[in-house]
Amino acid sequence: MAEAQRYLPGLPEEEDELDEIALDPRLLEEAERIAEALVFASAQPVSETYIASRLPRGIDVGPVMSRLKAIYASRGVNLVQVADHWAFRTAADLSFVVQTDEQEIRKLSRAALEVLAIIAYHQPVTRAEIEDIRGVQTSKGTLDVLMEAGWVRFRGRRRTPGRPVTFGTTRDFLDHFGLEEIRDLPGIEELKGAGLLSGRVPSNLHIPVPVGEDELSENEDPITQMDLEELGLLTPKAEEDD
Amino acid sequence: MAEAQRYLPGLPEEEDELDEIALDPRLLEEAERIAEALVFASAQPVSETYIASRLPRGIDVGPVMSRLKAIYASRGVNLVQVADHWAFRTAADLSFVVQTDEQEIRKLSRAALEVLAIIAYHQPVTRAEIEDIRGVQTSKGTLDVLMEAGWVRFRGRRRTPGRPVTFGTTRDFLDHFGLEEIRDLPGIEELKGAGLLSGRVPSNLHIPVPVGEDELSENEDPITQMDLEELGLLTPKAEEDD
Amino acid sequence: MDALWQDAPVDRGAHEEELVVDIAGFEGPLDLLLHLARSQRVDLSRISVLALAEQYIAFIERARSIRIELAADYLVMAAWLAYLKSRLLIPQQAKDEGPSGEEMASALAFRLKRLEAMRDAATRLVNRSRLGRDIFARGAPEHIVPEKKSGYDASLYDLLTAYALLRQRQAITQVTIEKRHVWSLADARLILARMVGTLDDWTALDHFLIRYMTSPKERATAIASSFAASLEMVREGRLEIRQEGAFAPIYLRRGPRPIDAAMLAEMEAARG
Repeated sequence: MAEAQRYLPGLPEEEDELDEIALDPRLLEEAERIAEALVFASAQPVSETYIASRLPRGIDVGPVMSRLKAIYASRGVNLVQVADHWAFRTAADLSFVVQTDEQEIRKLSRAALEVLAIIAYHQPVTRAEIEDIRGVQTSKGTLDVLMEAGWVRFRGRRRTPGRPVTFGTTRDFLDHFGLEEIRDLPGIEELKGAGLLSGRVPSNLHIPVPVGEDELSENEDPITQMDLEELGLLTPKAEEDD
Repeated sequence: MAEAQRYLPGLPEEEDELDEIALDPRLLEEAERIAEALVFASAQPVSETYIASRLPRGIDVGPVMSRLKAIYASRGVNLVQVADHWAFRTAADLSFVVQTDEQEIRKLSRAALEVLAIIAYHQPVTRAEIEDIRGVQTSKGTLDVLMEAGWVRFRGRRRTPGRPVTFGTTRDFLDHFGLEEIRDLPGIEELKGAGLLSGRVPSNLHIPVPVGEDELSENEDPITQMDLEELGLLTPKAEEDD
Repeated sequence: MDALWQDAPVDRGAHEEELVVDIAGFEGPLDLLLHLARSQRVDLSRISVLALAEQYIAFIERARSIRIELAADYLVMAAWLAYLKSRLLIPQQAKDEGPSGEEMASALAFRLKRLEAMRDAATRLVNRSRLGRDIFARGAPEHIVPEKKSGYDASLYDLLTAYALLRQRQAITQVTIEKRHVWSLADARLILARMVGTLDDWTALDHFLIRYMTSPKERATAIASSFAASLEMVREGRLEIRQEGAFAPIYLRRGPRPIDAAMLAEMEAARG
C-alpha cells in the first residue's frame, strides 16, 4: 500500500525513496497512465510485451504494472494478471453489485416493431386491423411480448359485431420512446423529411394522426374484468409470422 | 485534490475534517468502490440514479462521484459526466498511444456535419429552421444518417401552428464528442451572446428558401400543352429590365 | 415578345475562363453568397451587401451565358437580390411601409454570419477528441446496465423505420408516373407569396421572376403557372395587378388581404 501511495498523483513523492536509477517521476507517472489506458480500452487482456512497446523509452514495464496493481488493489476495480497478460476486473467482493440479476435486455423483433408501430399510429386498433395493415397474421407471441414489455395494453372493445378488443399504447411506451404525448409521433411529411419514407410515396398512403391514449373513442366500450378473464382463456391460434 | 485524497482508501482520515454528519468513513469508502465498480464495468454511461440505488443507505451519490472524478482526473482513465450519467473513458491526451488502425469512425458528409451542428446549437429545432439557416433543402438521408448514428432524435413538436416536429441531440452525441452537457458545446456562449442562436430573422425580412422538387402535389394535374397554348394568349409582354 | 426570351448574347472565350467555380460544389445559393462575401476579405458584419448582390447576379448571368444548368433556388435568390439591389439604389418613398433596402441587407448579412458560425461550429465539433477515435470506453465491459424497465430495447428510430418500411412495402404496388419538370400552381403561388408579400408599391415583378427563375426549359410552365396563380391571388384579394395596356408590363403589389407570415408558413408547410 505504501508503494502505491508513493506514486499517486498529487501526493508528494519522497525523493530519497526512489529506485536506484533516478527516473523522472513525471515519466513514470506517464508510463502508468499509458499502461492503465491500454489495459482499460482493450477487449482482451493485454500482453506485457505490448504494453512495454508503448511505454516511453527507458521505462521498465514490470515495476509499472506492479505499482498499478498495488494502486488498484484496494479499489472497486482491480488490475489482475492472467499469465503474462493484464486486465481490469471488478473486485471479487463487489461482484454482487455488478452481477446482472436483472433480466437480459432483448431487442424487439422486426415483427414486434411493426406491430408496435401500427398500434402506436392506428390506436385504437383491433388485431384484425393490424393484420390487415401488415398483410400477415400476427402471432399471439408478438402481442404478448409487447404486453410484457409494458408498451401495449388492452384499451377496450370496439362496438362492432364480435366486439373485438382494441389495443393502444401505454404511458411506459411514451416514456421509453421519449415522447411527451402520442401525437408527437412524426407524420408522413416528417418521415419523408427525415428520409425514412422515400419521396415517392403514393398519394393514397395515409398515416393517421394517433389519438390520445386515455379516453375511449365513441365506438369503444371499456374492458371489464370479465373480458379480461375471457381473453386469458381465448388463446388465438398462434402462427409465427416471421 | 485535497477533497479526493481525504477519502482515498488506505490514507488515514482526519476525523475532525469530516462532514457535519459523522458518516462512517468505511461506508463512504465502500460507496466509492461500488460506484467505481459499477461505472468501470460498463462501456455505456451509467445513470446517476442507478448508481444511487446501489449505494449503501444514507450515502449521497453526488459527493461520491465528485470525489471519484477528482481521484481519476490525473490518471490514464478519467471519470466523465455525460448529462446525468457517468462513464470511464481513456484520457484524451493518450489518444496517440491507445489508437489502433482498426478503429473505424463514421465519416459524416459536410452537409450532415453542418446539420448536426445546427441541431446541436439550436435545439430544439425544426427542419424548416435548419433549412432556413443553411439556405438549402435538407437532402433525404441526411437526418436519416444522423438518427441512425444515434446522435439526433425527434424531440417533440413545436407548439405553433402546424405543430412541426423538433430535433435535438442524444446522450450518445454528448458521449461521442466528449461533452458533459449541451452548454459545453464549443463557443455556444459567444454565439448566444452575438444573437446568432436565438435570433430569428424577422419574418417580414424573409429571404426565399428553395421550393424543392418539382413534384406535383396530390391534388394537381400536370399542365398540358393545350393549357399552355391557351394561357399563352395571356402571356404578359415583358421588357428587358436592364 | 421574343426579345425577352432571347438569351443574353453569348460571349464565349475570355469570360468562360474566368468562371472557374463549379456551381455543383456549392450547397445552395447561401453557400455561394458566403463564398463571394469571403472574397471581399472583410469581416462579415462589414460586407457591402450591394456589391455582394451585384457579384452574385453577375455570377448567375455568366453561368447562364455559358449555359450552365442552374437549380431553381439559385435563380430565386438572384431574383430576390435583384429586387434588393433596386431597393438599395432607389431612395425609399415616405409612404412606403415595407422593409427598407437596408433592413433587407442586414437580414441577409445576419444569415450569412449565422451560416458561417454554424460552419465553424461544425469544424470545431468534428475536431474534438471523439469517442472511438481519440477516447475509448472500457474494452471488456462486464455488465450491461439495466436502464430500461421493460427488458426489451428499441429506439424510436427503430420503430419509425419499421413503420415506414412496412407502409412503403404495401404501397409498392402503386403505379408511379414519371416526374415531369413543371411548376405546379402551388409552387408558383408560394413563390409569388414570398416575393410579393412585402411589396407596398407597384413592382413589375415578372421581370425578376422570368429573368432569374427560369431555365429555358421551364419558361412555358413558369409563366403559365405563375400567371394563373396570380389571377387566383387577385381574386382572393391577396394581390393587385395593374397593366397599362396590352403587352405592357404587369405590375403587382400587395392586395387588401395580403398573405401574412402565418399563412406563408402554412403554405410552406403544406408544400413540405
